[in-house]
Amino acid sequence: MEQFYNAFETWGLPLFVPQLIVMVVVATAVLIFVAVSVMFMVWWERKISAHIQVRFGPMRVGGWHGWAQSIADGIKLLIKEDIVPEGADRLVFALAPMVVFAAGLAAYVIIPFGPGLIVSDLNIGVLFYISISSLTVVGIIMAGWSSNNKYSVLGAIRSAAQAVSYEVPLVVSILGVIMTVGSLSMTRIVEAQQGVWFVIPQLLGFLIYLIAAIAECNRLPFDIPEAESELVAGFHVEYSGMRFAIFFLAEYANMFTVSAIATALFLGGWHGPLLPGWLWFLLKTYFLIFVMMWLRWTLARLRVDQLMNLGWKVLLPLAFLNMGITGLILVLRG
Amino acid sequence: MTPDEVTEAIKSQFGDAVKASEVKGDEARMDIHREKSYEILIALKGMGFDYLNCLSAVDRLASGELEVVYNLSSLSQPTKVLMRVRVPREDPIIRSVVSLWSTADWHEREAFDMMGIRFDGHPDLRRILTSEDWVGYPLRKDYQDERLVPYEPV
Amino acid sequence: MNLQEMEIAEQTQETMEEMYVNMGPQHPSTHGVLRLLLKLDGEVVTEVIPYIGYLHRCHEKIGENRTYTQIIPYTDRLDYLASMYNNFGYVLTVERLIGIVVPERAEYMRVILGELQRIASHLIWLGTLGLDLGNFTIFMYAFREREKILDLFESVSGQRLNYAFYRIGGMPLDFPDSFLADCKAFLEWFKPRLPEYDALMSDNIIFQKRVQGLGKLDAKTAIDYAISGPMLRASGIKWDLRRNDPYSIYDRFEFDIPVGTSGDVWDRYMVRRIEMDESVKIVEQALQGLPPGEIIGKVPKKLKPPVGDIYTRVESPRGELGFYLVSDGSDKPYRYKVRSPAFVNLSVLPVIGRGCLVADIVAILGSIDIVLGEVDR
Amino acid sequence: MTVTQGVFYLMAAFTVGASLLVVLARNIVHCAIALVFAFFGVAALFVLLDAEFLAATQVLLYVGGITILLLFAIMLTSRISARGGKIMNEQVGISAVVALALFGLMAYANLKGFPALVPPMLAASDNTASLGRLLLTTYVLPFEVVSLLLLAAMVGAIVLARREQGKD
Repeated sequence: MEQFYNAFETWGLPLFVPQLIVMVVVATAVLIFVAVSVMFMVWWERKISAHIQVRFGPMRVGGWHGWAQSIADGIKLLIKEDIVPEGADRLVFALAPMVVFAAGLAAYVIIPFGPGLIVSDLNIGVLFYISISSLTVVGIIMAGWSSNNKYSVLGAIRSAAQAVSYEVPLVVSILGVIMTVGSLSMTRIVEAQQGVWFVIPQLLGFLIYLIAAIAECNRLPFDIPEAESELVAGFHVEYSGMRFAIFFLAEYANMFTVSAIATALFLGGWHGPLLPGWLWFLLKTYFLIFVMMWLRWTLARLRVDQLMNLGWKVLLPLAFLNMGITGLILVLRG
Repeated sequence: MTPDEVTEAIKSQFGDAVKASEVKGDEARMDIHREKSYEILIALKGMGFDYLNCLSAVDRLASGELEVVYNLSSLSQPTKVLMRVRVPREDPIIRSVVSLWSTADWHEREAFDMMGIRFDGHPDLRRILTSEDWVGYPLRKDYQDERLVPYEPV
Repeated sequence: MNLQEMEIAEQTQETMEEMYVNMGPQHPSTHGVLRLLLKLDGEVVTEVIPYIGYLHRCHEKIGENRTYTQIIPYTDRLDYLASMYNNFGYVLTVERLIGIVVPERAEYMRVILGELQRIASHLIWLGTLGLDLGNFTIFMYAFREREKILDLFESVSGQRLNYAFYRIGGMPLDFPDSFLADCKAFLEWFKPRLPEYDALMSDNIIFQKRVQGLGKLDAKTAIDYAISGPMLRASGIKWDLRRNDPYSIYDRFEFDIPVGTSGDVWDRYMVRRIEMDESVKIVEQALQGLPPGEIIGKVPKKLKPPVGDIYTRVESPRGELGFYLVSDGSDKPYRYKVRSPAFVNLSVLPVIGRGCLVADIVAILGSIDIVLGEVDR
Repeated sequence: MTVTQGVFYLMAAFTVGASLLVVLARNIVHCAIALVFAFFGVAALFVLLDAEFLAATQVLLYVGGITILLLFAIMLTSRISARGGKIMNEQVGISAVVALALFGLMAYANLKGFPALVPPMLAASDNTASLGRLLLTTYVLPFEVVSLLLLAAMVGAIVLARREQGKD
């Protein structure tokens, strides 16, 4: 890396040129990873749901078990007509998917795929993820409001309420880990799990995190902002084509993010025998994603009030309990 | 109560309001004058006929009348009642029975929609199956619509 | 309230506390083209106004212009998820009007097909209730089983949805040779599937919490609204026309009538769920007792019932399916009226749907189990 | 000009632009959305000052909490959000004077207090920890007072909401 920078200096170019090049390359790499990973996840979700439901799912496109189905769907979405509903707020309507996707993408900055394989090891790592994930809701509200549709407004309101309610237990549930490590840096947290994964001492925190994270991703059983049987499709009911594809991409990108964060915080990140670190990390992450898909195709949807009750009356007290016990143990140990 | 007892009770109470009566199996069948129909239905409900199975309207074009048919039964006895009331076509008004059986609400709306019988005292007498701006009463025998083409065998 | 009035109401309202939402006629969970006008206070539904008739096909008017036999295929289109039972109710009405005796074998065939149809219909209801509550998997499971029943029907009648298979006086065709074995194999295969539904639905705490205590309908209101079928039984009234006003040969079979206690969505779910078990029992007994012999009775060449009228009711999967026929002595009915259970059951929705949340309206509607073909006729 | 300076001017312009939009946009929802971007710009400025913790907190609380609640409230009153309101009224002169006076005061204080550019006081690597330590030692009293204030506000909100419910 140093040599790379030096090379530019010898050519007489200012420093920000190589810096910019590095940034663009890294961002492109992340973007490609996200796109490929999402395509894989969509195909996987379709196959998993199909096999849960005693059917096959996509079998034709691409030959082997319809592996190219997602690519075909993506191309189809790209070339569809761009429809903006009448009476919609055009600017906000166009901006909303970008906000949602940007928020989803930004979180990839702090995912530690392996030792040193991290875009930027911020020293506020976890906090960065938490704060950036709250941006998604702004995008959802923008989408819901600008569509000029009552179902989407209802979906946006539900989404706002849900996000505010579940952000709190989510943050408190990972405090136990942060207190144990004494750092917010993702790399430091993973390194601290050399011996015992935090899922063992922090089992309660892990479960709370998982539930709250599924709610953050708006997935069943917490998908009430887009509940198709009540609100048709909630906040993105008026979106189609490319804009819808971006929402879709963001949803799956978020799924990957929360699973990756859970892997790093609780499941020992890249630690594991035999296989290389990055592979272990991806294996654990995709296992968590599989769990989320499994839940989605097995459970029914919660109701709004039940969702709120679960968040505030069950998860939050438990998360505080977890934090208190962790603190007590840390103090007693000295 | 057997069907005969029901018929007897109604006859003794309302006398000549019952135009004709007949017993068929466990069903008491009565033809009733319009004026007394509501009182008779109250009396029948008092006898335990708490379940209004069906309310139908029939167009008796030949005699220039419309007929409202009540099918009553009870969840505690096998006896059933079939009661017919006729109203003249030019003045098709009859007392609504929504206050006795709530289920009559939609049945009466349907009868109004299809046959044009006006139910006096119905809380919300609107068309139910056809659209609000429909003209005419489709199930009447003399209903004409330019969209109705007579069927001609080939 | 029409659209213009809605616009006016909307402009005068100050806050979102009074929002009107049109649910349907194009909506994923109104089970067809039902339109519900919801008055919302935030998420709470303060008023439900159903608008029906989008699927009105002049069923009764057509009936008046067809001969008695010609009406049979039209009855298929009433409750298209339980066509066999519509046929059953209609031919029974005409037979009683004329006084035709149906051979024993035909009666057994009718009961077997009717009860299989009840299972198929309840399976669709189970699947769509799951969909309404966000559980997609149960839908696929239910359809898998229903396909097998449709295969059986296809082997008998050649059709998979609109069978038009019952005839006035009996049945047109005997069972094919393989039917008895196939049907027994299906029942053996189906019985272990019912616990699978329990695992997905009944035993799932989210499902329980969603539906328990929801959309309560007490017995008094149920009778007042003439609710029938599983909905009435869920309200705690042990009333089943197969037992209380027996038609055909239902008095020969042993089966239980499940009843609920509070009349909420959970009770309606459990009643229908157990009814599937009971239908299996009836089919098994009927297969056991299926006698040989004729399948169609003595029917006059030209069907001209005597002048008169008759109201006949049967216990269709959705409740009391009644036919009111008025004959003027000709070969066509003078008046042909269908008392459809879904139509009557739906009329109670404004009462039980008031005060619940938007998500609950969907669940309550699902628990009523409407078929718009029958509601709108 | 270094990259940092370039980014600074970019983000400063972004923040000021978004803030102007907050004041000048006719549609109140647009105002609220512009506010999100203004807060975001401020967070970016915090990052440039090596105060990542503050930046993250800024986004978490102001963007993730406060503006979402604002948007929530606006959407619940659909009548307001449906049409653009008037943005100027007869008090525009007075408020301009007040705003200018405030701006002058703050500019004066800033120029007086920081005559030259100073390096960050804390080492960048552990400013989160130091912040926490300071909050629980030196500034524990103001910290607790603020939390008490928030608690009071919360209780007040609950009381208001309760009364509303009792009316029905």
